[in-house]
Amino acid sequence: MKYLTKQKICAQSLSIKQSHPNCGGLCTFEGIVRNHHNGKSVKKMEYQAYEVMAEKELSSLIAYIQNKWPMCNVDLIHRIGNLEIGDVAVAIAVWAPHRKEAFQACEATIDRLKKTVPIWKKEFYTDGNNDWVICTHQSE
Amino acid sequence: MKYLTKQKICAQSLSIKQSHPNCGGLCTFEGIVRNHHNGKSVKKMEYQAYEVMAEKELSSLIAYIQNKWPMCNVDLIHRIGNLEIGDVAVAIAVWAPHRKEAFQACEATIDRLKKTVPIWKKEFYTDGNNDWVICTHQSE
Amino acid sequence: MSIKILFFGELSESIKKSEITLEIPNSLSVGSLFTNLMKDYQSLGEKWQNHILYAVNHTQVKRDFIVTDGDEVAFMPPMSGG
Amino acid sequence: MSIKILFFGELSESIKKSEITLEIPNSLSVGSLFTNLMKDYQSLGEKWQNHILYAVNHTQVKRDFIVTDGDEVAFMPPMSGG
Repeated sequence: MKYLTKQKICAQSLSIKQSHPNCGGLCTFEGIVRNHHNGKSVKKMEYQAYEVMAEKELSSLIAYIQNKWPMCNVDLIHRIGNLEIGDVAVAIAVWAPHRKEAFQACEATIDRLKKTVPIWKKEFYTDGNNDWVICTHQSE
Repeated sequence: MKYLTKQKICAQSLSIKQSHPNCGGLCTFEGIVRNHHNGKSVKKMEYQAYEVMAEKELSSLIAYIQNKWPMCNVDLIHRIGNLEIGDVAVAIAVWAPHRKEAFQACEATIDRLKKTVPIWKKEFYTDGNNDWVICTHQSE
Repeated sequence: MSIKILFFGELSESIKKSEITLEIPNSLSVGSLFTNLMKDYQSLGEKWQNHILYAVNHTQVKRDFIVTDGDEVAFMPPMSGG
Repeated sequence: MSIKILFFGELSESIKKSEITLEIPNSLSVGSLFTNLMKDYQSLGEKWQNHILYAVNHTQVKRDFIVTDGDEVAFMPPMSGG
């Protein structure tokens, strides 16, 4: 597995692999398991992936973003398995010569990831119930 | 000094101080010394601050952003003194319940910082010359 | 011909299967394959009919895509990663 | 009255001063103070005339802001942090 992992992740672990002396800006995004969703109190999450396809789509996603913002360098990692509140589910890092492109490309990466990468998550609530998240692909 | 430092900085050192269990997104920005500017080859940079006022303006900046995006939590640090290529000059971290606000508030923070915080930088070029950066406040 | 079929997320959980291998006599579309398979799970089939995503050999396809021998077909709820 | 004046960035470097204390007989605006101080540096004064930023006691002010005894005045090139 290259872009998927069952280990704890953070954006910093992407950063330290990279050095881009022509880049003046690094924008990172971490999607973090939060303690509430749609008014329900969340205890933990389970992330499931269609692993082979997800790896392929994550690789395509990076290529897509770097093609659209040719000066950018993109790296990312997505965690699967069981996550607790505060755990990072996805970390994205975008280096760019100028900051505007770094922000744009980083936000586009997470927006597109949510639509194209076959990963599903199930929320476990503090009341003992659980539910698969049905994503409307609004800002969330 | 609270928001200014002469030590090496990174966004991760902001992150680890913070825990926001209601926040699903963390957007960070690092402004990094790059090896070129306006076609010139840069060797190193010197950052000078009007320290007392800069601390006050950085504190006001955080208050301004958190007032405009009330769900966001903002932290930042700005380095002054002598910086090498690849060194982080400024690191900003914004936690938010939803990612859109995290990106917006983080970008607004660096945009406004460049206009309101009394810090100046001087570039030292590989050809031996040096110049104070005159900021046009375009995307850079 | 032999088709491997994968189910994911809520769909997999509902039908209590994550993977089956199917022998089918004729070529058919992934959409028809889904409708046929869901005959035993009518309410579930109706729920997912318009939301299900199809992949063949790790690439997303439309519901009229025709499967061939040895294909790996996946029936996927809308993605919710990130 | 006594006014402390700070210079920053290229401005400080050009006039080779980062801080002076000035005794002035009458109140005057930060803009006039700058013009007076720049008399010995005419080309520099003209270069910065329309770009300089003024702060009094750590708060940015407009060029017509009147200084009073004990104020800390700063003459600042456009900021370039970040």
